[in-house]
Amino acid sequence: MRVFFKLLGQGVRDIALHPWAQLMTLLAVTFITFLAGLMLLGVGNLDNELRVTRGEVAFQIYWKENASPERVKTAWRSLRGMDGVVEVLTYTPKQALKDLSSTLPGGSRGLLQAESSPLPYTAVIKFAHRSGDVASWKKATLAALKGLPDVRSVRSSSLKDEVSRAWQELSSTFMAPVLVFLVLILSMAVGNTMKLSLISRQDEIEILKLVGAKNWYIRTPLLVGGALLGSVGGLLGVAGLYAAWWNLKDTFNFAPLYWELHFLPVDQALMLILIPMLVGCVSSWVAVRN
Amino acid sequence: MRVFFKLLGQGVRDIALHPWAQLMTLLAVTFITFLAGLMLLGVGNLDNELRVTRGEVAFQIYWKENASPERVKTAWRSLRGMDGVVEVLTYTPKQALKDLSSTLPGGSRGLLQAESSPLPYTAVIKFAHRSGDVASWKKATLAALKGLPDVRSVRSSSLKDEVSRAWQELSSTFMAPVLVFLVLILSMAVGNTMKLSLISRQDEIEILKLVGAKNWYIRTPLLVGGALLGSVGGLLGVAGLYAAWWNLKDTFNFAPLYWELHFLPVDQALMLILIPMLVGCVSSWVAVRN
Amino acid sequence: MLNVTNLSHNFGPYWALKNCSFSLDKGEFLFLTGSSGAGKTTLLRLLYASLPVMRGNVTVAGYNLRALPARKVPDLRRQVSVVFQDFKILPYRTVYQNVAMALEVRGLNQVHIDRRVRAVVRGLGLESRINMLCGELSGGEQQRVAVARSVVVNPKILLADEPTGNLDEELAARMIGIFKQFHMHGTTVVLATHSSDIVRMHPEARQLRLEHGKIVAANWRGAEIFSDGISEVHV
Amino acid sequence: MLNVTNLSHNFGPYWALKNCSFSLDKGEFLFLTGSSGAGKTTLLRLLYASLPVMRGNVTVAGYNLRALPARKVPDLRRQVSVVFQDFKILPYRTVYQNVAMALEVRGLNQVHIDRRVRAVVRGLGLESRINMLCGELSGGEQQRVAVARSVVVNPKILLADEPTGNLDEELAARMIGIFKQFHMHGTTVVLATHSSDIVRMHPEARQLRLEHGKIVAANWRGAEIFSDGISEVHV
Ligand SMILES: Nc1ncnc2c1ncn2[C@@H]1O[C@H](COP(=O)(O)OP(=O)(O)OP(=O)(O)O)[C@@H](O)[C@H]1O
Ligand SMILES: Nc1ncnc2c1ncn2[C@@H]1O[C@H](COP(=O)(O)OP(=O)(O)OP(=O)(O)O)[C@@H](O)[C@H]1O
Ligand SMILES: [Mg+2]
Ligand SMILES: [Mg+2]
Repeated sequence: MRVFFKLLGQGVRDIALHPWAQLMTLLAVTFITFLAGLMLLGVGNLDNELRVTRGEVAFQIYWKENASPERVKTAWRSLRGMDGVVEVLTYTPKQALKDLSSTLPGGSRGLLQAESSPLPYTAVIKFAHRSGDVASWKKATLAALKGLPDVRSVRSSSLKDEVSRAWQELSSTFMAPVLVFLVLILSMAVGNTMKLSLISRQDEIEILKLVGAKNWYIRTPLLVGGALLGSVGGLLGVAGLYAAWWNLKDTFNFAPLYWELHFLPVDQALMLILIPMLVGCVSSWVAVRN
Repeated sequence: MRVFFKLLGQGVRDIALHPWAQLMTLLAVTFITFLAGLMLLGVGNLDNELRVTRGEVAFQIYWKENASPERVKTAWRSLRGMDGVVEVLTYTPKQALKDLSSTLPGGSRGLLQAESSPLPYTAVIKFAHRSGDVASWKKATLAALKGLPDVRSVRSSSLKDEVSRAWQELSSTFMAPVLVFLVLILSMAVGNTMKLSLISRQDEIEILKLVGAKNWYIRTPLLVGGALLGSVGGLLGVAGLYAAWWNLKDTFNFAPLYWELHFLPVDQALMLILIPMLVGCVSSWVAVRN
Repeated sequence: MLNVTNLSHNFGPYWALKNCSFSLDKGEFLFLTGSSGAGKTTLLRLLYASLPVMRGNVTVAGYNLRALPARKVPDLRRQVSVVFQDFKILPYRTVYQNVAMALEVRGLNQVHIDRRVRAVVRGLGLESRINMLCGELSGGEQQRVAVARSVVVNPKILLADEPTGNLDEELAARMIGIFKQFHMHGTTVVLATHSSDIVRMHPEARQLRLEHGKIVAANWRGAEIFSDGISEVHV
Repeated sequence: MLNVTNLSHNFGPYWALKNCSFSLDKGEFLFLTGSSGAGKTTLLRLLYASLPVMRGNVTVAGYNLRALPARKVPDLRRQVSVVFQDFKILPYRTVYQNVAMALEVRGLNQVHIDRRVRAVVRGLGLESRINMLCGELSGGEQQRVAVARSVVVNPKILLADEPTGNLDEELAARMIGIFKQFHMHGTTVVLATHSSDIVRMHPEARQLRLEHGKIVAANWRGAEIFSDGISEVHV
C-alpha cells in the first residue's frame, strides 16, 4: 500500500522529468477538448433553439362561417385544457379582421367599416415539442381538433415542422456517429501524444523490467501520469470553453430574437473531462503492454 | 544539388523508421485539419444561408387608398428597374384580397364578394444582400421609395435585418479571432506531435553533428518529413471533410427550405492543406534549432 | 543452480550459440571468455530471460526457462542480477536513484534501502558521486554504477557482462574482489570478459571459452566441450 | 596541429581539468592514460568542441577553440574524427549506413563512399556484419563500427576514447595497428585508454598521464607536468 502511494507520487513527480513534452501534450489535450466542447456547444444550442422555437407544433383551426358563437367559445375552453398546450390564440370574426387590418399600414379603415366581418372564427393552438412518436400523436390531435363541433378545417404550419423533422433526422442519424467520431479523435490525439511522450521513457521501462519490476509497478506511475494529463487537459479545455461561452452567450440575445446561448449540460462537461482522463489511462496502459 | 535531392529522398524514407509514431502523427494532423475544416464548413454555410435568405433586404410599399392606378403601375415598372433588385411582387387591391383570402381556409368567400376591396395597392421589393455601407444605402432607398407618387408608407421587415446584422457583427468581431485561434490550435498540435516524434531522432541528430554535418544537412530531411506529414495529413483531412460533406449536403435540401450545404471555397481548402504543411516545416525547424 | 543442456540460439540464419551444455552449482564462480562476437552476451541474455529459449533446456534458480510464463519473469529476475555490457543506467537519475531502483522494485523499506545503497556505493569508490546525475559520470564511473545496482540486491545469481571494460587494472581488481566477496557468501557468479589477465589471476575459478557459439574449452567436468574435431584443449 | 595551454574545465564546483598544457605536432601519436574519472574524456570533448573552452587556450588544426563561432564547428569536426567511449552509433541503421554516414555528410560521391566503407569495414573484421543492424551486434562489434566510422574519413586528427574496452588482446592489437597505419600516413592520433598493456607495447609513442584533472606524467618535452609537488615522474 505504501509502495502504491509512492508510485502515485512518482507518477506526479515524473511530469517534471520532461516538462516541455508534458506541457505540449497538456496543451494538445486542452485544445482538443476545447474543440470538441465547442462543437457540442454549437450543436446543443442549435438543437435547443430548434426545439424551443421551431419544434413546437402549431395548429390553426377555422370554424364554419355559420358556426354558433356559443359552441365555438366552449370549444375554445376545451382547447386550453388540452395536454401539452403552450398557447391558445382565439379570434372572433371581428377580432380576426382587426388583427388582419393591423398588419396593413394605416389600419385600412374600409375593411373595419365592413358591416359584418368576412372572416370566420379562428384559433391557433401551440403544443410544446414532444419526443416519442410525434407523427401518430399529431395525427390523433389533428383528428380530435377536426372533431370539434362546426370546425371547417385544421392546418398545421408546415415549414417549421419540416425543419424540425429534418433536424431531428440529422440528430438521430448523424449526431451519434459524429459524437463517437469526436471521441475517437480525442482518443487518437491523446493516445498519440501519450505514446510519443512515453517513447522518452522506454529506457526506464526496459531497465525496470530488467531489474525485476512487476508490471503493475511499471504501469502505475504511467497510468497516473496519463490520467493526470488527460483530466487536467480536459479541465482546462472545459474552462476555456466556459470562458469562450461567457463572451459569446449574449451575441444573439436581443429583441426580438432572444436567443441566449446555453452552456453545456453538466453531464457533457463532465464527460469532456472524464473521457480524456480515461483515454490517458488506457493509452498509457496500451503503450507499456508490448 | 545531388546531395540535396538525396536528402529530400532521405526525408521521405525516414518515415519508415518509426512507422507507428509517424502514422499516429499523421492521424492527428488529419483529424485536426478535419475538425478545423468542419468548423469552417459550418460557419461558412450558416453565413451563406443568412446572406441568401435573411441578408436580403425586403421593403413592403403601401399606396394611398385613393392612388391612381396608372401612377401605381408606372411606379411598379420603375421598381423593377432598380439596381440590385431580386424580386418585385405587386398586388392590386383585388389581388391583395385574393391573396389574403387564399391564406384563409376554404377561401372565405364573403371577403371576395365584397364590392370593392378594402386593401390598398401593395408591392414587395427584395434587394440582394450587399456589403459595404448597408445602413446608408438602406436609408437612401427607403427615402426613394417613400418619394414615389401616392405612396402612403414603406416598411422593411425588421427581424431578418436584426439577425443579419447580429450575424455580421459576430462574424467581424469573433470569426477572425476564432480562425486565428484555430490556426494556433493546429500549429500547437502539429508542432507538438512533430516535436515529440523528433525526440526519437535526437540521437541521430546528435551523431550527425558530431561527425561534422552542417545544419542544413541535418535539417533538410526533417523539414521534408515535417512538410510531408503536414501536407498529407491536411490532404487526408480535407478529403475526409469532402466525404462528410458529400453525405450531409442534402440534409436540409427539401421543399420549402432548399438549404443545400456548400463545400469550402477552394482557397480555404488549400489553406487547410498549406497551413499544416507550413506548420510541419516550421516546427521541425524549431525542433532542431537548439 | 544453473543448468544448461544442448542450448542453441539463432538470429535468423546466424547461429549465435550451438549445442552448449554445462552446469554450475550454488556458489560457484565462472569466467566466460571468448573473442568479440563469440556469443557471451547471447548466452547471458538467455539466462535472464531477455531472449527466449527455443532449443535445448535451461534451468536457472529452479525456473525452467523453456516454459516460463511472462508473468514469472520478474520473479526470476529478482533472483538473477545482471551487469549489462552497455550499463543500462538512466542518465537523468542520480547514482543513488539508479542503484536504489533495484531495491525499490522489490518493495523494501526506505531505511534498509538507504543503508544498502550507501554501503555498496562506498565499496565501489563512488561515494563522492552519489548525488550526481549518471549522465555526467565518466565511462568507468557509469560502469561501477551498473555493478553497484546489480550487487545491491544480494542476488542468488550474478551475471556480469564485461564489467571491467572501462576500468584500469587497479579498479578492475577491486571490482573482481567485490564479486568474489559475494561469491564467498554463496552467490553464483558468471562473469563474461575478454581480458585473459583477469582470468589468469583466478585459476581456482571455473572457466568456459566460447568460439563462434560453441564451447571450445572448459576447466571442469560440468561442461561439455564441443567435440566436432575443432579444438578440445582445456584452458 | 594541437596546442593546449593552461586549459582548465569545471562542472559546477568540480574541476575536471586543471591547468593542462601540452602540444602535439602533425603526425604524432599520443596515449592519454589515467584512471577512471581522471578527465580523459573531458579533455577529448574540449578538443572537438563538444564542451566550450572557458579557461586557457586550445588550438586544433588551426582553429582557435576559445573563439570558435557555432557555424564553424562542423568545419572543425571534418578535420577531427572521434571514437566515442559510448560508441554513439545508430542501432536502427546497418553497419554500412553507420560508417557511410561520416562520408555522406561531407557530400562525397557514392562510388567513392562505397569503396572506402568496404575497405575499412574489411580491415576491422566486420565484412560479414556489414548489412546487419548495429543494434544486433555484440559489444565488441559495435565498438569496431565506431572505429570504422571515425577512420573512414581519413581525418587530420583522430581522437579515440577507450576504443578497445570491449575487445580481447588480439583484436585490440589489430585496432591499434589500424590507428598506427593512419598515423604513418600523417594523421595525428590521441588515444585515451586505461590499459597499461597497450601503452607498454608502444614505447615510441608520446604518453600523457592525467590524475584528478592534472597532467602528472609525460614522456616528451611538449607537455608541462603539473608541478605542485605531487608527482613528477616520467612514465
Ligand atoms: N539481436 C540480434 N540479431 C542478430 N544477430 C545478433 C543479435 N544479437 C547478437 N547477434 C550476433 O550474434 C553474435 C554473438 O553476439 P554476442 O553479443 O553474444 O557476442 P559477445 O560474445 O557478447 O561479443 P562481445 O565480446 O563483442 O560483446 C554476434 O556476431 C552478433 O552479431
Ligand atoms: N557533464 C558533467 N557534469 C558533471 N560532472 C562531469 C560531467 N562530465 C564529467 N564529469 C566529471 O568529471 C570527471 C572526469 O570525467 P571524464 O569523463 O573526463 O573521466 P575519464 O577520464 O574519461 O574516466 P573514464 O576512464 O572512467 O571514462 C568525472 O569524475 C565525472 O564525474
Ligand atoms: Mg557481448
Ligand atoms: Mg572517459
